[in-house]
Amino acid sequence: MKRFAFATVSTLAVVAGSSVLAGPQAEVLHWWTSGGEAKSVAVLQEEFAANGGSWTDMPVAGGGGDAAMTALRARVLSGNAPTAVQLKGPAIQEWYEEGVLADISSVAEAEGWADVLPASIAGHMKCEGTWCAAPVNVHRVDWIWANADVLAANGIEMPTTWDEFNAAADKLQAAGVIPLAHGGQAWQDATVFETVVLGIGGPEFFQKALVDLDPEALTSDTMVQVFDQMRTMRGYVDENFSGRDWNLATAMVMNGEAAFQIMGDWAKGEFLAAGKKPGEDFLCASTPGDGYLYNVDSFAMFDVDGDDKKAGQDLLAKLIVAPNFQKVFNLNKGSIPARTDVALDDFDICANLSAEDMGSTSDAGSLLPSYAHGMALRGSQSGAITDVVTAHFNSDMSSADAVQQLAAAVANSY
Amino acid sequence: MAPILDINKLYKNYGATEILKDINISIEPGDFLVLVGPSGCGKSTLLNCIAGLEEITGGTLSIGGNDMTHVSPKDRDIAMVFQSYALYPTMTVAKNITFGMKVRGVDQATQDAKLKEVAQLLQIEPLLNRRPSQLSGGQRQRVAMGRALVRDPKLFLFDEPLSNLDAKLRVEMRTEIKKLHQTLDASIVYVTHDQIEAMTLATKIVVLKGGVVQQIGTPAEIYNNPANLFVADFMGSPAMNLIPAQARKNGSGTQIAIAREGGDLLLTESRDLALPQDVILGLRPEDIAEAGFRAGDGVQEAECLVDMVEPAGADTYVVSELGGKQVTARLHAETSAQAGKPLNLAFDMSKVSYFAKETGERLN
Amino acid sequence: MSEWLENHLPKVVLAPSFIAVLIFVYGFIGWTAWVSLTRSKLLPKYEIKGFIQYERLFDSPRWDTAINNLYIFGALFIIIAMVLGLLLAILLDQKIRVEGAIRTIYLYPMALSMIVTGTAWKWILNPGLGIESMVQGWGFTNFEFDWLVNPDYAIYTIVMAAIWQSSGFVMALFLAGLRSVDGEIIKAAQVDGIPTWRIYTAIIIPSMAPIFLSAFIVLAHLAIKSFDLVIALTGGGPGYATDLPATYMYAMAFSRGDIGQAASSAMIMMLVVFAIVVPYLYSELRAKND
Amino acid sequence: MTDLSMPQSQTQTRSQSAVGKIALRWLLYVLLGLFALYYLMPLFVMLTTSLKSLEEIRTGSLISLPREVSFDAWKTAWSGACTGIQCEGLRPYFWNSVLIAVPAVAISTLLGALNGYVVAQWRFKGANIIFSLMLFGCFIPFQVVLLPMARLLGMMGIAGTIPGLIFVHVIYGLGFTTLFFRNYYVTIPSELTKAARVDGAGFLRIFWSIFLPLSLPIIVVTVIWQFTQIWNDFLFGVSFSQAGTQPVTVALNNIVNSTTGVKEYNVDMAAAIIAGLPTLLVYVVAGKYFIRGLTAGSVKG
Repeated sequence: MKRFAFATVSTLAVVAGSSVLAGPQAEVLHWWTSGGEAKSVAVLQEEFAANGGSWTDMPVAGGGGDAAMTALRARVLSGNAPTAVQLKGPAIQEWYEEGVLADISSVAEAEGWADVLPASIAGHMKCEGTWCAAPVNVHRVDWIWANADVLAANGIEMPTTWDEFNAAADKLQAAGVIPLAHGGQAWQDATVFETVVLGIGGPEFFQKALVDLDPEALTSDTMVQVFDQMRTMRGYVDENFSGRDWNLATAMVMNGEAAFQIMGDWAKGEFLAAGKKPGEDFLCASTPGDGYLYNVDSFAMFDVDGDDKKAGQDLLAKLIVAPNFQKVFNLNKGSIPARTDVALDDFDICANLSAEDMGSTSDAGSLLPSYAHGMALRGSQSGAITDVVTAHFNSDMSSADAVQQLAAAVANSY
Repeated sequence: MAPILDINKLYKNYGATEILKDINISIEPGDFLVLVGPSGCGKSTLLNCIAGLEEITGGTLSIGGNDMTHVSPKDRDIAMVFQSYALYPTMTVAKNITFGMKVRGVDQATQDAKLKEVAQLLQIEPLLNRRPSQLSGGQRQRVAMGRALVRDPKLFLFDEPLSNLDAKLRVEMRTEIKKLHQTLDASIVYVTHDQIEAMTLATKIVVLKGGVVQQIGTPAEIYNNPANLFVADFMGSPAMNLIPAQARKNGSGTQIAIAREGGDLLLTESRDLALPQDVILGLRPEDIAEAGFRAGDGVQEAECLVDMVEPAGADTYVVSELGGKQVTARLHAETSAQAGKPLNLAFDMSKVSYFAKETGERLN
Repeated sequence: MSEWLENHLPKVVLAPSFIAVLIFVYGFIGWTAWVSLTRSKLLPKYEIKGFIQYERLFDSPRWDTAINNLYIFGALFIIIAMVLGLLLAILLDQKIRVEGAIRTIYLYPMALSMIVTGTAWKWILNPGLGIESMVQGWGFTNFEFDWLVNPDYAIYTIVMAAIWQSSGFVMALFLAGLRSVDGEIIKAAQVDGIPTWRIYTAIIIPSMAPIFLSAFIVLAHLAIKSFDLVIALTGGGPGYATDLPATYMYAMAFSRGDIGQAASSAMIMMLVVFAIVVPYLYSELRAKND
Repeated sequence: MTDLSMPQSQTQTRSQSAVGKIALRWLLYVLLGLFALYYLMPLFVMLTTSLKSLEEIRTGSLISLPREVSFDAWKTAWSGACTGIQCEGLRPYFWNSVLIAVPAVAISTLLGALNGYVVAQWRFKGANIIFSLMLFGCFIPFQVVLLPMARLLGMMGIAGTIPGLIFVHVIYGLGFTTLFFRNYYVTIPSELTKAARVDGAGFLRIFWSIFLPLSLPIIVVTVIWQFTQIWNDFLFGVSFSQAGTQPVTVALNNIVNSTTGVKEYNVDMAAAIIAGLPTLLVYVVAGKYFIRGLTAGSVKG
């Protein structure tokens, strides 16, 4: 009886929900809820609607996508997967291995994605040779942002080495400015950590330590130095940092409370959304050292029933990679287009710098996936590393201990 | 006429525990059957079985000639009054009384008529619009009875209905129940642990102990000829004197010797009884009198040492130690008995019950 | 047929709930136990691989922290909430004029989810925005209250907020208990000239033993299930200093894609719950069976 | 003489103790007041902040009263705040929560009442075991059930729907509702049931006519408890909903975690209060009955 009643009600709900129209449909699960991000999604939604699609927004904010991933798992298990999901890095392949992703090769081939996407990025979008995700953008993670006025007032240049950074920070601290705006959330700790690894260890070391998880690299003296630098930087952070959202840290740089922030270029979206000008109000530079850490946002399409939904997926995939969207979206989001054939004239200097560096590092072999943003490793491994990094940063653990724990945690994460 | 209630080889178990064993009871219409016994004897369980509130494990049960063994309570044509009255707390007195009729779909006019009739009979008309919480104990009792009476059932069941009342009210209600029984000529099964209630109300008594029937009989039978030591001890107040004694065949009769300080008390049983050597002699206090105040065939006198004198208004009880027991005699109020002094007592041997020492069963 | 139905109706009525509980509680516990023996990652797999997940769990320093936090949090939370609840109940039991209003004030936190009040708490406890800056603003510049961001003390802020949320409910339980103590006993004690505090310690409180048990069980189960609280207040941070088993399990299952690990931690949590609840259930049903 | 001095000394000590008593009384009220402040602080902060302008929040103190009361933040939170790309505020989600909570509370309370009635008054063999098995269900950490539940909801075809969420809340509310009613009904003498059975009433009739009218105090307790639990739930809400069925707590979380450059604390706080208003109201209005009901039922065990 109860079952029956529920079944009736839910049938009604389904009927009511699907009776609208039979055009392309997409329910999009994402966690882009902050200012610049939300604007960017709105762009996609408008374009989708302009092409006759009906977009159902399913934002789940919080925890850097944790809550969204909870919802995603529940929905996939219940056989009620969303049409498209913001998903990236090896997670795409992991979901593919579970057999729940849809194949969008037909769109990709028709649109010639292979010709316009850099090989390393295309690699992330493919699962066993078929296309299973559509890239939206390329974020650079190893950025350092600064308030131009604050630097000028204190006579400081953008640092090019970590020693310079430390010297500048000491000076700022003495002047009563918070040197480093930071939010004490595990992934933000990890973001800073990976830029320090790249800066101190160099691209090769980064590859060994955070991509290949080579135990030797993880326990090396270089890694000890990295943790030493982290300890130093802990001293440059104000005492209220714990649990702060990244965009609030960005706001601190914007209003001159703090001088620097180490954060991916989505931070630029916040600067821009607040009407700040790159090069004038705020400065951007890659964090000290060589290399380029990328974080590619993408949408994966899940297996769904219904032609209208499948049509929605194809349309969505097509629009996402199309030049127009890539341009407009990334102007809002702060990142650069994933496809290489988009003219960057409208983009600011930071974006142009990013595009330039992407080309050069790609040639030099130092274009590397970000570990902190789930591009390099699977969840359990990157999580294990983050646990140690954040524990070290938030306590008085010695660097030597941290290195030991790092190796142990990685070994325990398989 | 068919028996109104017929219980045949009834058994009741809770898991492995036997609560009731081989119960066989039959009563005629108009009978007032009292189930009596100490707490835990199974009398309430038996009543619940009759009501159908408990499933029976074995045997059969019929009411008014119809087999009711597996019939649900509502179809047994019974009414029941509970110890706690079990009045429905949210309903008024009137609703409490008519609830059963309402459930059975009796039309409103009949309900009203019946209610009026019963309320008049029990003198509870002023209470009809009150709730149970606004009633005194005695009033609640009346309402509970009203709820049963209004049903006009084949059989009334009462589960210790008077035990929550104070002593005076209890006696009053007892009389009323008896009157009701006589006016309505109803068939009643009544559970109590109070043997006086049993004696005053019953036309038939069942004494229960440990789930086994000890004796069934009229109050007089139970009182005068208890079937065993348990019944003898349980029924009657003060209790029957139960005195260990030695029986010796002696010509025409039997000599009964009761040990006491300063030489055995010797009595003669002149009835022709085959008694074993060790017996328990049972004699009610009123069958021991002061010498000279009792005459008859079996009366024998003997001198006993008085240990204690208890005046009780109409009577005076005198206690003397015989056979290692405190033996009570019920004397007239003007007796000259004095504690510590000897007194001549008259034993009415024609009223004596004998019980086997080992089994406790009655011998005569 | 209707006879059968009439006789079996109680069972028929209970059956759907019972079946639902069998499936949705015990079936799922069984499912979790099974998955804890597999190497499930992103989604559950059903191939048994032994106790590897438990070995990993016990090797994990983060789990150690989570369990230690549960001890600290659980012990402090339960004890303080009980003591405070009892104290408040006794204070309120002194024929207070505005009892209704005060009671409501003490009780209302129970009505609100930590998702709702978390932001306010975060604010109050934040050294730069809340109490610390406020007191410093009054001129006490040396005043420090930075527990929220101090990994060694952050767990105590969780305790504070948890007590804030639940002690009013405990107060209500105890108040109900105080009101149900037989008034004649208290009168007798007063006539005997026993001081009020002795009446409480020697007569009233001991007679409320069942309420202590109820309160303990409610609080213990809240402590073990605490999740919203940590997420809203610290997100488990700083670092993972305020992780609790529930948040650990959640992180493993949903942000790490390590479902096997999550299942093993869930099983350990279940064992803890079991150890607390079963004796309670036993005593509960024992007492009522008579 | 002695006759006179005795009462005099007595009055003296009496007045001394009276002074002490008054002092104690004051102390009592001060204590109670301080605790009240502790409990009210977060609500106070939320309320005042929600009424301030952003400018005032930045410059003013945490506990200062708003200089200018403005309800803009409330309006925004109710119907204008953005989550993702939609800017509808809490309103649609608020109604979702109502649609979930009201039936779920009603169904779980009714089932709990029936179950409690069976377990307490119609004991059959194994009833106690069934009851304790159900009770244990209260204590299961909900994270454990998310994944298998998702699977089963999918199989039943109610994943992501409001009936699905109602179903989940009913299932995991049963343990507590059954416990409440069982503990309450256990205190009602079984003779009442017996009397009604002899009167000819059946299982449901007895429940309906006799037990339900008696149950008001425990119904209040159960409804308050269940409503609070269900309304405040976040975990099930975030896991088993889809676009269009998300409850207010999920929306609140989205709003609080969505920022447009500047964090609008006043909107966050207003949204938080709106999300908590129904449960708050229930406690304030029915709190008295809650305590009374606790005395009547669950505590006695």
